[in-house]
Amino acid sequence: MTLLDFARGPAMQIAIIIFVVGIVWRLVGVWALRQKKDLSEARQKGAWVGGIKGLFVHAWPYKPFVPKVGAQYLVGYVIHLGLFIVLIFGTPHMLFFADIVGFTWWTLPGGVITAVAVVTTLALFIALVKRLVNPVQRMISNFDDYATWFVTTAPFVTGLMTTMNMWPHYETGLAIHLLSVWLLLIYFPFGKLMHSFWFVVSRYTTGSRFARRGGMA
Amino acid sequence: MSLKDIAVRLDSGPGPGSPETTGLAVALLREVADHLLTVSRGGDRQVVELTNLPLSDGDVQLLVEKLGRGEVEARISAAGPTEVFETAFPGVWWVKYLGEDDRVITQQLEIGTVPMILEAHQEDIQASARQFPSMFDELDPNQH
Amino acid sequence: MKEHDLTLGEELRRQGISRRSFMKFCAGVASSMAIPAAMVPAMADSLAQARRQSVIMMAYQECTGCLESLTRSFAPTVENLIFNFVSLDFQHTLQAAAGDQAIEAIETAMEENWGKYLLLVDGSIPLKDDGIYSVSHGQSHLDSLRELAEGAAAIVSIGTCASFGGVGAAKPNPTGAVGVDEIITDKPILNVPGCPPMPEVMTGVLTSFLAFGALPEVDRLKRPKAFFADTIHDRCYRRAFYDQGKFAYSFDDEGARKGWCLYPLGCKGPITHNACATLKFNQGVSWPIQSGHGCIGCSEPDFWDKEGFYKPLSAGQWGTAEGIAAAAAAGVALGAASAVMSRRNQDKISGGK
Amino acid sequence: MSDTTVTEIELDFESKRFSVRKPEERFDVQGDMTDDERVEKAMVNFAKDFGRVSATYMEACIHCGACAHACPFYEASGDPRHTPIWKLEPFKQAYKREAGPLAFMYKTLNLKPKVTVDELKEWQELLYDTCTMCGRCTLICPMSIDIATLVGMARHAMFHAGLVPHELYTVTAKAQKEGSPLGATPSVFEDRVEWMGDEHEVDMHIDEDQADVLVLMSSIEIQKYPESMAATAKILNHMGKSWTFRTDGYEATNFGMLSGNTGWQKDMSMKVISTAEKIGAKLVILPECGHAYQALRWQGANMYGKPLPFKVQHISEFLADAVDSGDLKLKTVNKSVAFHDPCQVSRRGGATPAPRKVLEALGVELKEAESGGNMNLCCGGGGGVITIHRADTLRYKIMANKFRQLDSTGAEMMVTSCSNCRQNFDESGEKLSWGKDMNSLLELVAENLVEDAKR
Repeated sequence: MTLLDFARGPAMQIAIIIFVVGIVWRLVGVWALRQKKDLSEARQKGAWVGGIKGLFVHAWPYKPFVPKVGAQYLVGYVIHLGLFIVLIFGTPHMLFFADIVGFTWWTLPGGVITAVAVVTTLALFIALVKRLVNPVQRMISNFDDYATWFVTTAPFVTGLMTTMNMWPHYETGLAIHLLSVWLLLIYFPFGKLMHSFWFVVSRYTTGSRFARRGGMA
Repeated sequence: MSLKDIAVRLDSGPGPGSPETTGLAVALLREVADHLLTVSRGGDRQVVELTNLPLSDGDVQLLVEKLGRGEVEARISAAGPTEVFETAFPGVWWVKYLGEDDRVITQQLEIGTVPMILEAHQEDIQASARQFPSMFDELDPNQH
Repeated sequence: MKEHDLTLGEELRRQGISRRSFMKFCAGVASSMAIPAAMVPAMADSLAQARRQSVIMMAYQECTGCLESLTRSFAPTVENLIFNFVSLDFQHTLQAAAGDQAIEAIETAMEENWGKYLLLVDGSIPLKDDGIYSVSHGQSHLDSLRELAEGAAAIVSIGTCASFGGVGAAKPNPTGAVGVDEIITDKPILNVPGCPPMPEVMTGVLTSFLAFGALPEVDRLKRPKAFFADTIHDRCYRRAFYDQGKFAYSFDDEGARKGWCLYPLGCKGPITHNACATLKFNQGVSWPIQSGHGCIGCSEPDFWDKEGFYKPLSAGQWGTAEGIAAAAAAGVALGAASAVMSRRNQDKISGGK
Repeated sequence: MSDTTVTEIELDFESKRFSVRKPEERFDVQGDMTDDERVEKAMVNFAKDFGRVSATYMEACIHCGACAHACPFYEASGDPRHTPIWKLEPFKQAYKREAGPLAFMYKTLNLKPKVTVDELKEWQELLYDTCTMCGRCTLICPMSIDIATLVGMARHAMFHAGLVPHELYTVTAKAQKEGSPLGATPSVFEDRVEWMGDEHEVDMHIDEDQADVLVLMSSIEIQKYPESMAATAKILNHMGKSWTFRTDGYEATNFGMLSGNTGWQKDMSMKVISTAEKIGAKLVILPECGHAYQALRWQGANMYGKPLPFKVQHISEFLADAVDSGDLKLKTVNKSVAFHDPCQVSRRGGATPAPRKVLEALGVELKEAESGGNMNLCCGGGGGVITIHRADTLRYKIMANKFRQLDSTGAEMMVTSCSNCRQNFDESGEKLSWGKDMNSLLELVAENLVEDAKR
């Protein structure tokens, strides 16, 4: 069995299983905790509307905060959108998903994907440098933050190296790229990558809590 | 319904059979210019290999156009035919090695005084020098 | 045996073949092996000094497809120069002799050229049950190979079977078939994989063996780098479409008709090292991708067992829906268990208060 | 809980900030528990009220550090330790180790070490001195984490571990014992109500058996701004309401909540709730006090265990309703006004529009500060911070920012509706020579009643 066969076969299956088990475990583990009902009289009805609104209002900082954290948000968006574009609109990636969803979709030219990946990788490095240099971020960072950075950046770097044929052998490169993605999937449920789920839960929770009160969050 | 009823259209992209150029031709021309400079200063014969490159028809067309044709044209019959012509630039030769079945084995641009395939080689000259006198044996001695 | 004493140059002269013809042949080989054209004169000189080489070609667990392919370069072209020059002392399909006579021919060739002959092997060698699944003239091919290898100067494995086991070694590999280099470890071995291999590779390898007295430089799978350094994808004329994101998604769609990239249809070009894209088959007529079918990766080990020829390279094994459902169920169980533990802790705490 | 190591500190009547005097020697650790017991107590009391919501918040943080830039304390100090989420670090660690879904993993592999008593002691300053639970950090958080609520929960842990700052503990214990954190005992209250009645010639209703409206006061008002009582009485009388003060339930502040003792918080809330029930009140009016609104309006029912049988309104809400219904007619005040929103009433209470409605009725030109309203900068004195002398230096720095923000509006008059904010403005204003006064919205209304509008 070559490394590529391992990466495409058992490694992938193990990664997917850990990914699914971990995510469900963590979500259910929190969801199944007790929650006392808020007995105070609501100021207004339709807290859920506020919850839904909450999902979107925190997508960009409120005006007074833009000068302070706007750039940080921007870098965040580059990373997230880059990740999304490369993942969904890179042809090999689309074909990877097509295999399970059963249909194909429009993709972007390889050159565009490569450019997006390069920009995203740069943004990831900017984020890392900021984390290391900014006293606040450096203080509140722990192993998880750096591990998350690593498992997110690795697929970009290995993927770029594979498309640019920088490995001695393409198939080894492809295998390493796949393995780096499986590492991401395996780490996903146990670190802050889970924010891709928590952001919905947390924003909705705050949005709806403060919608019934009035005020702002 | 037979297979013939299925309409198949084959368009070709860049690559063999495509009228588009890939930029490779221009790069090759630059290489030739370099070699020409080397040879003009008394350097050795230089060869640019064309066969292994994914040249499109458009590329080949461009090369043919830009290089043009010069004074010499030759056809060599040795292990199948070989076609040679000098381009509009003296010292730049287009050499096409063909198999006995006329397929192209390899195509090269040679930069030098005479293409390798055209000149008579020392071994062959020696052999002919050895064999030449035997011609006299067959001739009538009276005529001497 | 006078013939054996002539150098190739002398032999050529005897046959009235001009140096010019020979130079042309060398230029052709150099081109196919990516040897710099500037080296052609030196290569020709050294080749002219070479003496007739004894070659023994053995067919083991094989289908004769490789031989079929090789004989395509035996056609009356410049390549036959080299094949005419080698002394093919044994090849049981091509020779007239059979049975005891054939065995005698091998033995004679071995004795006369001990330590000097080139051994060409075609087909895999079964190891299971002492190799009884492939036997000729009462001798297992395993024993035959060991015996012949001992006196060989070098071994060339022709085709994917001899190189990596090939179809014989495909799952479940009932005969325990392997390639030559898993049995013979103390001789220079060169693999010319492919199903079938490209005849030009054989020409190139023989020429280079004769000219330089050694096998050409090889990669980690013992394949001559001159032909196997690049992938099909690197040299593919459809590569531009891959870069542009233009693909064929089925064999009868717009993309397929326009000759776009076959990656989504399972083309293994990116992971397959071979020279098909530049040399093509059948005297340069065509090759699989030019005919509209993706590369199946036939010159790579275990290519039969790579999840099907039509599955895109980027596809993986998702596992079954049941497996994923079971994983989700396990997640629910773990999550619920941890929540129950937390709740119990809370009860204990507030009970204590 | 024993408090043998805590000594009572005298009240400080001279300062504009109404608190206890600066302790000569600090006793920031209460009780005589061992270190292990303290950690144990802290964890137990932190975990006790833990639910899905708090767990979600604990899980959601991505360590982006944005919250620092919304925090008045960090903005004033630039100290990374004042990053809001960092103030929860030991509790986040404890959550991951003890209560989260992956707790088992963290514990067996010891990935998150056990919290130590030294860490808790270190965090006392971060949880009490440098957080008013103003909730501005939630606004900037990309995950919308309600850090203020979590700080409240962390204070539960700290109180039970006996790790409350000396002054805050003193006033809290005083409140539990005497009914008021600042010496406004029932008899003091009664005296001062009568005094204000005489002084301002208003009818005071005290200890009526039945009334529709129960009016609460905070100790700060009783002791420092007694005119509030007169103003409230004047307005309610003017509107012809059936109302009363009650000596058995008048204190609006809830230091049980601020210090983190849920038991005491409940005691303090229940005193008011049962009084209101007893007199059949339909409405309880809260004075100009921010955290009182949080305690009764939003947490009262949860302390009570069922929905409250009466309505709870902040005085600004009551005034806004009265203005809206036409029960209250106001004279025009020809001034430009900047309004300082008390965090617990506006951003975290939801009553933001109420004072604006009242100011509109007063006909003033409202000059909104940059980042005002729901996004207002906290004055830095809430959440009990103003009582803690250790926090003074930083509080003045925050107030300097605050003054700049309000001054830049160019308004002639400063108004707020929280007496705790007000005393912070008064005291810091004196210290920093602000040269302006912070006015009470309630008093402004009372001064500008159109007397005969109703008759």
